[in-house]
Amino acid sequence: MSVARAEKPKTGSSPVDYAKAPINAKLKPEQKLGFLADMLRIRRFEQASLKLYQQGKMGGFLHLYIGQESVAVGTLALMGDNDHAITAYRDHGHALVVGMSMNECMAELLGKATGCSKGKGGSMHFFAPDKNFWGGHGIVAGQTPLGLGIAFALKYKGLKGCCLSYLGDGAVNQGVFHESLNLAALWDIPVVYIIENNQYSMGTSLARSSAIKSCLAERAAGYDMDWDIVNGENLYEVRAKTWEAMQRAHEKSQPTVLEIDTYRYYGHSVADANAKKYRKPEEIEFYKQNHDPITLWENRLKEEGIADDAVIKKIDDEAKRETAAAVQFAEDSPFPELQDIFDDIYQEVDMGTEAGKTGRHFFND
Amino acid sequence: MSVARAEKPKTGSSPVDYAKAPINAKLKPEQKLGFLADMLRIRRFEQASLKLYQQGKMGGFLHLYIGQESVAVGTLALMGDNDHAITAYRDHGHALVVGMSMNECMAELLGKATGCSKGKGGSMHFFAPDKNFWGGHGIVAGQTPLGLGIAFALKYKGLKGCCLSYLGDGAVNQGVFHESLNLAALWDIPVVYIIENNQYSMGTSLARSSAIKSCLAERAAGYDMDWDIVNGENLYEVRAKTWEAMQRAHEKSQPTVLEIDTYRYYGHSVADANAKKYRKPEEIEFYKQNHDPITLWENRLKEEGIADDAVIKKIDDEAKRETAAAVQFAEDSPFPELQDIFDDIYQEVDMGTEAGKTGRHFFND
Amino acid sequence: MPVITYRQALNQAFAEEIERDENVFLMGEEVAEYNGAYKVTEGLWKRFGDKRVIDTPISEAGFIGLGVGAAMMGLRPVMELMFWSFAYVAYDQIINNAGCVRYMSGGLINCPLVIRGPANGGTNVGATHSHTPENFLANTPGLKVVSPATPYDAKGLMKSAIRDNDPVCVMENTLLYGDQGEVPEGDYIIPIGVADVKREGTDVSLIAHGRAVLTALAAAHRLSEEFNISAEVVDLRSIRPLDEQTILDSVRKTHRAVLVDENKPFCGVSSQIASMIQEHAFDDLDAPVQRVCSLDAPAIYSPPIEIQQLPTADRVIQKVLAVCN
Amino acid sequence: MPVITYRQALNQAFAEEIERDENVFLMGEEVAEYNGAYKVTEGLWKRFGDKRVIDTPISEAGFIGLGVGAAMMGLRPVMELMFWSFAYVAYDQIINNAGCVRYMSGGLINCPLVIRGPANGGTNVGATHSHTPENFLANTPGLKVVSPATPYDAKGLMKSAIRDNDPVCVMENTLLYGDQGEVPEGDYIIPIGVADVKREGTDVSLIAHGRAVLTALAAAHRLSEEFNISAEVVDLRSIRPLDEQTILDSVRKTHRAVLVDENKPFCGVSSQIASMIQEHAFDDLDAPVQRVCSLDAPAIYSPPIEIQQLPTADRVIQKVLAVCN
Ligand SMILES: Cc1ncc(C[n+]2csc(CCOP(=O)(O)OP(=O)(O)O)c2C)c(N)n1
Ligand SMILES: Cc1ncc(C[n+]2csc(CCOP(=O)(O)OP(=O)(O)O)c2C)c(N)n1
Ligand SMILES: [Mg+2]
Ligand SMILES: [Mg+2]
Repeated sequence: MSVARAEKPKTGSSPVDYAKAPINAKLKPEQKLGFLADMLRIRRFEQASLKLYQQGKMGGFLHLYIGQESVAVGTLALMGDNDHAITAYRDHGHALVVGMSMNECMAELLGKATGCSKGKGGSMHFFAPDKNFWGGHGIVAGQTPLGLGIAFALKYKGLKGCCLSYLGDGAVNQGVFHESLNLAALWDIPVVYIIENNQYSMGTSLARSSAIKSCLAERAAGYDMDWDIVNGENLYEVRAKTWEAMQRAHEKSQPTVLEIDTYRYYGHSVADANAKKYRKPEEIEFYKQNHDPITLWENRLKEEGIADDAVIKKIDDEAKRETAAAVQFAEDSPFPELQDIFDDIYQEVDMGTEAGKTGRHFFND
Repeated sequence: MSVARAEKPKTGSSPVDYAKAPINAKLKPEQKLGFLADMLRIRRFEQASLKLYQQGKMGGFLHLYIGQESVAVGTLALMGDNDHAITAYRDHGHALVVGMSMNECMAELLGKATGCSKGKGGSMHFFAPDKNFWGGHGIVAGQTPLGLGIAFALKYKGLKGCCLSYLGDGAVNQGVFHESLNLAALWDIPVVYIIENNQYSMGTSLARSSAIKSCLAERAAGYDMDWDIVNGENLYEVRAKTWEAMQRAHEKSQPTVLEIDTYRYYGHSVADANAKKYRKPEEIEFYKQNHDPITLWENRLKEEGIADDAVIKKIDDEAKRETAAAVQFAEDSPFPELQDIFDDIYQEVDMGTEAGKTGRHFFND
Repeated sequence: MPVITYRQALNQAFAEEIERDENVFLMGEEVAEYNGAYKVTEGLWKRFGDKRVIDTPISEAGFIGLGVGAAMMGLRPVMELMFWSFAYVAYDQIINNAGCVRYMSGGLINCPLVIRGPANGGTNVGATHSHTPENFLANTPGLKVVSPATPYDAKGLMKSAIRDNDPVCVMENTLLYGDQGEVPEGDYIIPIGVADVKREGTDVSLIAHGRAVLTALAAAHRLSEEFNISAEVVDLRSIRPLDEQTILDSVRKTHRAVLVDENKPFCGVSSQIASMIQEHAFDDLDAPVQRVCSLDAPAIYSPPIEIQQLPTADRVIQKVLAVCN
Repeated sequence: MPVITYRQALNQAFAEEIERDENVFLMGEEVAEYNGAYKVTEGLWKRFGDKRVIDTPISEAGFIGLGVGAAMMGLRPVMELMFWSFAYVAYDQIINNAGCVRYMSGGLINCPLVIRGPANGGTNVGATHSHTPENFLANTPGLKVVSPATPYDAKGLMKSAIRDNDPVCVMENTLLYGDQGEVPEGDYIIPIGVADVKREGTDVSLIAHGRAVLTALAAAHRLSEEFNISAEVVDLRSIRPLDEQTILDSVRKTHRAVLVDENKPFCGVSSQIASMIQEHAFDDLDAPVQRVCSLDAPAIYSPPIEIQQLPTADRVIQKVLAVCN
């Protein structure tokens, strides 16, 4: 089913040339090259992290985003000062696009004290509140009401912004997402839910996990909420439709559900031994050959005469250099100390306030 | 808004004469009189229970069904041997229609050992598995996946039946209901969800609790599931549309969501001090005058020449007599003993099996 | 000092904190237009309007999660669960999001959230509506849990909870809402993590939280009247952080402890207290620490029986007599 | 006896029970076509087909609730939670429906349901994925909870759980799935509610459940080698019902107890055991009951640190030395 869909993406055949959409038309060449750079940074970062994982330098899960880069880049690059973002555990791409450094991210993967979460969160839990990025969450769909709350806070404070809240195609079947949709529509909360539909939840294809009419996003219709479906391999389309939703949030304080079709090349996590059992290797190859978002964007840049192979290579080399430096930084960084385990639990304790000193907070002897 | 809706019920204006639907056409006069009898039994039972509550003979909550009688009678009377039912805490009507005795129900309300749940469940927790009735559940929407499981079991066992699973208009916003809808549609489970839309969840009107397109049931469309909306004051329409859904379950093992418009005359529970604050007294009066399911059915029976005032009075007198006897029975019955508290927790313990005797099960000293 | 109800004391705390801090808002089912299922928020919606007092659909996971997200952004949501029993449909949001987000972000985030509502048996609302999850909540490093027994403590602890920069669970009690007590007008707080000796005594320490404190006080009164036994009553007030010092000081003075706890026994709060006392005051104990909990069954409906399911003064007295002979 | 893994032992239990009783089926995320996230159900879908081994969407509340409803109808669902941590999105279904429906129906209904999956830290999956809720589950009268530490116990307890007429929560452990041990082929059961003395000793009782039993055994070994201390290791195996007799017999023999428990300390299982021991064996104790729990913080990711967050043999030994001097 997924290959079938892939052969003619729902909206790929659309006559609209999204490049002409205002949000794209005004793009400067450097910006377009920047998108390429970010997609390449994600891919190189993750390829390096995969090596480290295979070398046994990481624990727990490693969920690779490779194949989906155009979604994070196409959507998050649209964020303004009052726009925020939150996602699930497949969060490396989002983290890098919002501006987190490869160093802090790679160090986090190795569980180092220099990591973005001081080695306490790991791959699934990257955060950068200073960059309006709220994680990085491990419980499927658990982040969806948080995104609602972030957007609620923007409205409460009278700020014109929104929260881009990402979830997977499997996550739509968690009840809390539906509760969030009803609340968002009922109260006109400026949240934009972005379903990154990579067609599988672990080893389960969309068809085996979800009863749908035309698509997952259409469930929003039951809440009288706007929704749209997006061809994720087309960076211009991703930007145009996401911006439309963000405008709706900014101007009318209304929510949207977007479903962006995409595909992951690797297993659900690196531990996924079945990555090529629940889907045919040919399917994966097919996507790499015909739907790779980076290749497609490179070709587009060439067509537009913005980049040639040399320029692209230069950008890629820079991504590789940055990655190598991050690996070095992470490897050289120290692990947390055992006593660090008790920091970052209660802010009042961390700050040494009166409240933090009153009564026993931890029950070790 | 609710009055507005009430003035022209969504489907009341429908030209269809549901009396001609096969499931109704074949009804014998005694059966039609039986429906009246059941509606009157519910009303008299609950009026008596209200008195007892006001006399302080009851604890906890008492959620009256008065005004909604046509829903329980119109739907549950269709149950065959392999059809089952489960509902929420507003369960007296359902209990009486499936054949539970007024005695065991009234005794339960008074917390007596002779109650259907031995005084352990109270008003919200009437059960009669021998009559395919699975309760009586206090957590909003918590029963919705149980109804799914009951229907799943029917399919698993190869029985041609369904589970009528009731919930309120406020309950649709609990996530577990949506998880249940997806599972029901994905796996073709013969469950019929019946939303008893009495337009309020406690003091919250539908408009303040739910973002909808045309109605709540329409949310089923997002799961590619059949749905319909029903005018609950018309017993024939309730029966016709419910039977259609049951047929779909029986013949195609497919689920349905029905939304039945109805109205409750009393507060959310008897403890609801605001029953006439969040809605105008005129609204309640309007319903009693123009939409009372019992009056409307009585008129219909008269039109059809099946009953006159004398017949109706006889039926009502019988309901009152049965109610009075039940009150007497309940009052005369003993309370449970304190040690009964520890029965009915583990079946293995109750049965005195080996498993029930092994290890400490209860941690009182 | 004015005498008001526990309910009014909470209401004052909300009103004062809403006025004090524009980031404070109340949210929950029926808290606004309906004035609260138990009238705890009475008049606040009229007074402060739609922005500060907000009715929700029946979507606990959704709106508690919303509160966590809003708190991460610096707001101070005060979320009502009509019953704490309903926390179980929002449990993931409470434990994993409110409780863990600070840790998983390495301290980049804090969550100044209050989740509050009644957690008690004894009102014949049945097993599903009578849960007392303070033991579970307090098991979670990252959450704080308080349980006021009096109007005075209710107002002071609620104000501390709202000003606290970490998530605080406030366990109220529908059986206490109508209780009267002296409560100062205006601002005062009771620090979280400080127990209160509600009655001084020398022969035995009765240690309790929430409504069980009143049961302990009733037992203490009868113990002195009828048995000439001087019982000290320690009100934990806060479960996490816990004032172990006050507990241990009391036990080292009386050498005997009877814990009164409306939790179910297995891993109830009193199991932690008993375990702690025997560990740190072993040589001071003249008798084993005793526990009086709710009888170990789901909450029964039958009114005359359920009242005996909760700890009673009689059961407390029996235990005390057993350890004081 | 054949030596197989804990994972294979469970797999055998499922296969044998599926064959024995047509009402038994397995359901959960990735249990069928994927063979289980941790391969515990490997080969069962191929062997028994779609009816008996069923993949679900990510809807724990929905499918656990479905299991409860199906169990009420007489089926024997064996529901997998990929991690017990995910129970928190289905908590209401587990506590209120599986746990209370029999009581609220006055015994008209019983619920022969098994809910199973791993509940452990130590695998660097972070705070939200490392919960060990056996203490909470066992707090609920109506639920049973078992926690096998060895392949032999895993198969025997799982078969008992599936045949039990009440809901049973089986707490497995991803760190144990690969452990090898002797397991008889074919049918045998281990009754729920019977502890097992995994090592005899005279000087101190180490009482544990799940993986902590192995930690206790490692500590016991070193205690005898390095310190000439004879430690007895009691494996609870079942948390509720609880074999208090075996615990007390051991403590009355050794006069000292150190409890090893991967729960977080506050109201962890060991708090209940400690409280129970001091209550019933007060005069037999030569030292306070000691507890070794997970360090009281959310599970940290950093691999070299998290391994120290769980109870270690070193920490057990320190406690033992402290009470055995
Ligand atoms: C509540 C819950 N259930 C199950 C899991 C285990 N799990 C983690 S990711 C995943 C699949 C999610 O798939 P999808 O939502 O499509 O996101 P993707 O991995 O494709 O990005 C599952 C089952 C979890 N983390 N949380
Ligand atoms: C999870 C949960 N949240 C809140 C409640 C409290 N409560 C009981 S009934 C009710 C209103 C439900 O309204 P609706 O679903 O329309 O059913 P109705 O009472 O109208 O029959 C509420 C909020 C509950 N029992 N369970
Ligand atoms: Mg996916
Ligand atoms: Mg309603």
